[in-house]
Amino acid sequence: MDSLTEVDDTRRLAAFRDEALAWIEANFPESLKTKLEEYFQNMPRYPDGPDWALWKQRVRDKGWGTPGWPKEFGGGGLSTPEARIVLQAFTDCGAFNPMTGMGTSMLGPTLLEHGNAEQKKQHLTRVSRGEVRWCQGYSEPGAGSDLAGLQTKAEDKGDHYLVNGQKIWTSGSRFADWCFCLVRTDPRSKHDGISFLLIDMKTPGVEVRPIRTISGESPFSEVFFTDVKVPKENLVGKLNKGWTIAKRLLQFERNATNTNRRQLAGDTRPLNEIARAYVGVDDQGRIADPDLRQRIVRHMMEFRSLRLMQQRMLDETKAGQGPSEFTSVAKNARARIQQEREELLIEIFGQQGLGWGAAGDQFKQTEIDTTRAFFSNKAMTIFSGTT
Amino acid sequence: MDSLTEVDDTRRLAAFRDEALAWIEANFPESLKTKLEEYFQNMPRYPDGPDWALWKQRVRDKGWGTPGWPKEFGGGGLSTPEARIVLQAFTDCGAFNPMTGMGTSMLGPTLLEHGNAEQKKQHLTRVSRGEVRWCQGYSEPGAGSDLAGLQTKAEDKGDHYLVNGQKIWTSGSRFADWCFCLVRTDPRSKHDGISFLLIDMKTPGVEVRPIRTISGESPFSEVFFTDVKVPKENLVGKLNKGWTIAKRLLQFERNATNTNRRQLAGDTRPLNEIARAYVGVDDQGRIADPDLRQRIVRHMMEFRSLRLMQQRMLDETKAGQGPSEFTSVAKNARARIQQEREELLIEIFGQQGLGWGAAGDQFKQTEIDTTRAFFSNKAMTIFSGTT
Amino acid sequence: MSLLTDEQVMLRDSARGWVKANAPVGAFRKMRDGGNPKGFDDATFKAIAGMGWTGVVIPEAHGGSEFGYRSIGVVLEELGRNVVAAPLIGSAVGAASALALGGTKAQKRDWLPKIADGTAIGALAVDEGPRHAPDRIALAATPKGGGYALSGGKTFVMEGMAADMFVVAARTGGKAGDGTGVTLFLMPAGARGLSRKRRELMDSRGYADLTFGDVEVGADAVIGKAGEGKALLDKVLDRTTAAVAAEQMGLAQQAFETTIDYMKTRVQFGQLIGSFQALQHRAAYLFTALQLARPTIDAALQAIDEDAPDVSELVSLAKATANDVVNYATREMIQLHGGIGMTDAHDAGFYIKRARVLEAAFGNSAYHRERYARLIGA
Amino acid sequence: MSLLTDEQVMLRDSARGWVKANAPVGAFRKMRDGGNPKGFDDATFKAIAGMGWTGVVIPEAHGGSEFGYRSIGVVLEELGRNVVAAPLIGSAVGAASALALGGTKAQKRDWLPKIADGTAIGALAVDEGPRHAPDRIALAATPKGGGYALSGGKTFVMEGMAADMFVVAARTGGKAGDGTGVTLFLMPAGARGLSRKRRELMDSRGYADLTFGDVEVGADAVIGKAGEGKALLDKVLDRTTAAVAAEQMGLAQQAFETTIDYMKTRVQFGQLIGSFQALQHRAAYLFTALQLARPTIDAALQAIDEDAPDVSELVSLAKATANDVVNYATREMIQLHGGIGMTDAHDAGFYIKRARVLEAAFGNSAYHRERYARLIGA
Repeated sequence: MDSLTEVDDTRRLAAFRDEALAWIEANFPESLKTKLEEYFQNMPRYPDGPDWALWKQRVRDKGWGTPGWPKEFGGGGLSTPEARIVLQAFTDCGAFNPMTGMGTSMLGPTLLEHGNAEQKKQHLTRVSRGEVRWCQGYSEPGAGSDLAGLQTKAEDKGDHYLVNGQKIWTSGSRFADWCFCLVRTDPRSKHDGISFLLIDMKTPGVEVRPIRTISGESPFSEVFFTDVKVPKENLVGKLNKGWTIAKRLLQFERNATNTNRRQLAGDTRPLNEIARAYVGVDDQGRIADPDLRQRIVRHMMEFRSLRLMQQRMLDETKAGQGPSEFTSVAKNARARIQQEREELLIEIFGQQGLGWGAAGDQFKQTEIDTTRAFFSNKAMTIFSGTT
Repeated sequence: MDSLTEVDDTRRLAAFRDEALAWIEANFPESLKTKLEEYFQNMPRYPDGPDWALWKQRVRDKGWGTPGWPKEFGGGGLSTPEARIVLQAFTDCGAFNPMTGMGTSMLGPTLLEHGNAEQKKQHLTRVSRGEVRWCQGYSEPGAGSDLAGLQTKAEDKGDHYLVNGQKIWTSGSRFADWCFCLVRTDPRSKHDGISFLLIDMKTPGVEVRPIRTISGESPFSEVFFTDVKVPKENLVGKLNKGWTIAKRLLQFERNATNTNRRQLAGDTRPLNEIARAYVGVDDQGRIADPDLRQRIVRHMMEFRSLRLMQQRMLDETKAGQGPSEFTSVAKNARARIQQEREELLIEIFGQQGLGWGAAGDQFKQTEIDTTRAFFSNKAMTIFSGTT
Repeated sequence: MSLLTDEQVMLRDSARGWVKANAPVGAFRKMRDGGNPKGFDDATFKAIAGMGWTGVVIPEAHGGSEFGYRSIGVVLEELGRNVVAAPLIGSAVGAASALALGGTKAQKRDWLPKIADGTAIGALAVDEGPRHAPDRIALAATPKGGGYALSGGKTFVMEGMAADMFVVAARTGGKAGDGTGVTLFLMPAGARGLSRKRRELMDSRGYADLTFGDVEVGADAVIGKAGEGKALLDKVLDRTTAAVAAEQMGLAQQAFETTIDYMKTRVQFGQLIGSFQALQHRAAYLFTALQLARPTIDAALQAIDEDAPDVSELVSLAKATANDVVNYATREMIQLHGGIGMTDAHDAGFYIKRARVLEAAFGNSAYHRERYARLIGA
Repeated sequence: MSLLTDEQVMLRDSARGWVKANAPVGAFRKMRDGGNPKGFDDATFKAIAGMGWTGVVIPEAHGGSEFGYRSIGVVLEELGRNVVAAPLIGSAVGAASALALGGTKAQKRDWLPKIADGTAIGALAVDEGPRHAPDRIALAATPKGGGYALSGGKTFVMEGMAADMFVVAARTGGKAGDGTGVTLFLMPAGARGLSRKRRELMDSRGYADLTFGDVEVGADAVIGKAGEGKALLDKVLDRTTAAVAAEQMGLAQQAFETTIDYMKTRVQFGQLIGSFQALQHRAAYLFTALQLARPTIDAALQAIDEDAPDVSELVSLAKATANDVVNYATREMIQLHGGIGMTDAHDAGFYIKRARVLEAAFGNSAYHRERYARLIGA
């Protein structure tokens, strides 16, 4: 690309960004601006109410829930840089994309690459319109992140596959309509005997049992398949070649985790501000607990480094430079720094950070939320495979 | 052992300890009490002067430089617990054992176990009397702590071995009279082809080249052997079975490093005291630099934990309990905590801790000593094999 | 001497045996699922009292065994290993120490034998906010009719829901922050004007906030001397804090051992996960931290028994170290167990939750590092 | 924008190429072994000046290229990678910034072109003790005959042995600790009554202690306004500190790369040591630290060029981060090289020694963390 074209492109994208921001500003209902918490807390369900529905419908009509998908499947038909601008613009405006979930972030991109015409037609539009919720059936008990040991089997019964087995850590499966699943179709080989199957959760023989975690919530479930009949047309890609699709999908997942996951829950103010409120200040105006203060400052400095690093990654992407060395470390660093924030927050709260049960006159909502987030985010480094 | 015998033993050892302390108090020259630094700085050489000589002679006559060795070889003929009491008593009285070095800590115990009568007679007494200095020829360039790759070879020439090769990291070899060496006597096998050989450093063909380290000092040398003729009677143990002896000797070395090595050099006062002097205090009497203060406190607390752990190990030994789980972690923990102390000390000194060259009106002796010790102790974790 | 006496070794072994047979972690789970607001099971506590563990620091003259603090530490560590819920720290150490160290003859006679045999439960009411701050006591005790009337509140009182009596730190003079003017009171839980409300914390034990609405007590309710209670309070807190550290050590040790056992049996990518070098290193770091922590806790308890001059330093060292190691060990327990450790069905959650509560109780690490710093002059 | 401009990329590539060809670490070793008290080699510096790197932050009107601070950072990082010794930080950044930001027309005219073409060397004389403490300036400048007379001392002045002129922070009013009363002076090294003595530091560069014995200067020696020099000084120090951070980043990056290269070729126990999982993890941690550090340094330099409101925060962030990462990287360099890294014959010693000196220069991490804390209100 010569430099003139580049300048042109940059100008065009900048103009598009202004356009996107303006559209969101104009269409995001005023009443939702203070209710983002409700949205993120409810995910993958969507809150009820006229303004909630209005926002979803406007985004649906614009195709901006899946801005990079072709228009024929309800997408926005935008280029990759444009689509990224739209998604970022939601955040920049203090709004959100109402069409999130594994359908848009993972299944969609996978079907666009590997699905046949019929599958695309059947599933993509419903996803882009936010009409169907998907979950992922990868992990199994005892296999952890090691997919080669996959045991859920799908036997060829002529017109259908007969699926038997168990999945675990499927998030959102309690509310999911469909599940994309890895199943073993050839027990003789390891990676080559795996296929990628779409399963309707309402099929007889599918049972979902929520897993309660140490945070007291149940974001995950176990899913049991007992003699579940799955039509053969629900196989995506070639038989026994599901591993390739799975690997590709894991890439989408990584991207999705980077952009969609909401990691700040509970008290989201800067730590120094919270500490000044909870711990008080000394006669020089410093956070009164000198030991805690030093650790807060260190954390805040590292957090700022992280933000600068993320800005760098964004600038590189905008400049059309491939993913740099930063990408490989960003995710782990972020998970660690985020966990440090939560540890500090709990410490700043003192015993107010140890409450259980419902908020009330003893514990504020932000305190209880922080404590729960503290425990549920302990899972972050586990499920992103950092052991 | 029944409990009465145990009580008896404990009483007897307590009495012996009093006796040892009394003897040292009575015999350690007054003038040396403030000169320990000189002794430790000069090691493996021994300082000159009448009181220095007197102390060495008294300990020699008592046999307490090697208190656990048989009297026939100039030792004290004491039991293992008694010998340990004597060595501890030197420290407790603010004195030192003038007969330190690899001869007493490593070669002696090895010869007592594996040497023949002639070798014991020839070498042990001279070591126990402090008349000869030994060095160790184990490491070779490129082999690191991996002895299987040993290349220095000793060829059987009938009445002697012909030694050719190179050793590295031999400490004290510049001043050593003799070297105990691992040499390859069978190139076909790895561990089985190694023998344990005693080499007179004055033999033609032995060349010592000091290695200058980043501290500016030369505590180690390279030793080159070029057609060095070593009498066959200098082989310790069986031919090609030197590996067994080497392993045993490494155990002695570990014990020796635990008890003999002097790790505090430079400013040895408690860190809080030094920091109050260098950094000043705030209006509440706290070390003025709050960030540094927190780290000093953390370090001092961990240092105290370490001391308590070491006390526990000692109590276990006294109680006749075998080496506990503590032993395995004590050495690494100590090396780490010691290095942290030095890091903090350098920081407390500020730019006064960065001086090079000789002490004078710009840099105090304790500052320069601290800086040098800082660099030379960086080697501790390396040479104790922690990578 | 840093080693256990024969008597203490026997005590440890019998505690270990009893817990294994009668109070494994499953017993705690059952109690929690039952939602008992007291936070412990009466039968379990009765059995514990029956073995005399409630009387370990109480003088023989008052029905205890007078074995001392190192000994109660041995018991608490074993209970901590299995997250056994019982009001030992608040009652058999906290309240018992206050009375044994500063109580009048009548106070001792009335309460110590009952605490020793478990028929009464005592609790310490010190803090008035979400952080341990014994220097900031404000609860007002004003003279009234030859005695005092107390007005104000106390928060997060450990075993506060089950307590039959409280040792209450109040202010008979001066203001929050002053060294003098603190007085300790012995107050029956049923005193008129005293109310309590449960504070539900993550460890499912029994904590209470107390409200004092002009609660009247006689002069004979004073423990020690009126207005000079700070030194006594410090001694009581040192003893209680060291006891907490002992339980923490048990939690940490078991968190480590459970994790190691798991690593030895769990297979991933065709290998035992314990065979991954990086995980071995993580285990080794934790092991080192545990080995460095244990002697600090033992030394603090031993120093209390020997009435050594550096008790306070050693207690702050022990608590800060125990806080950090149990925090570390329970986080590693969760992490190294992978997904299973995140489920409520696994025990790891009990360990990390109890660890977090004890970490804040009687001073977090920042508090004790600062206290240590001031004690040594840093 | 966090990325380099095309111009800066070219500057980086040319600096990298020149250093590789003309000033590898061996050149520094030779200079050190020669014992040059100035701490750099004249020919090397002449070549550097010839490439215009001495004029990067100096306005075009005064003989510089005015490329800015991000650009000088690019150069300093490349020089740092090979421990190239040249008086750029003290002269081409420190003194040059002071004059460019606050100098009179005459001061600029007299000195900036010479600093830009390397025919003169300037230095900042700020600290008076072993710690960076610009708030504690005490050196007295008392009015005398229409000008001032300076009496007192300055310590550890970077490039102080080679300097032809000093930018001296002195006190024309108030006392150490006061915000007002600080004045910056331009003082030729040959001024009567000014003497210097070498401070030999571990990095073998040229530092000096200065003694002012009633040194007289005219009113025209004042840089900026008399008594109001603190704000100017802070700006000058921010710029100089950010430049130090850039050199530190180069040291750290090269320490890492050299170590990785070594691990890839070194065999122990029959395996490449780089294949040990635990060592891979150590390398990965260091890599992460480097990736987190780099953007802070770039952001600080960029903020200076853009005159952003948060320059001081970003500079303190950058320096604290650079201090920590270069400390970490050079310690790992020594450790992971095993014995060879401990020898003077290996380059690792040069990296750790330069790192330690720069760590203390213009504020160690404790200083900058405290400064950051106060700036954000913590």
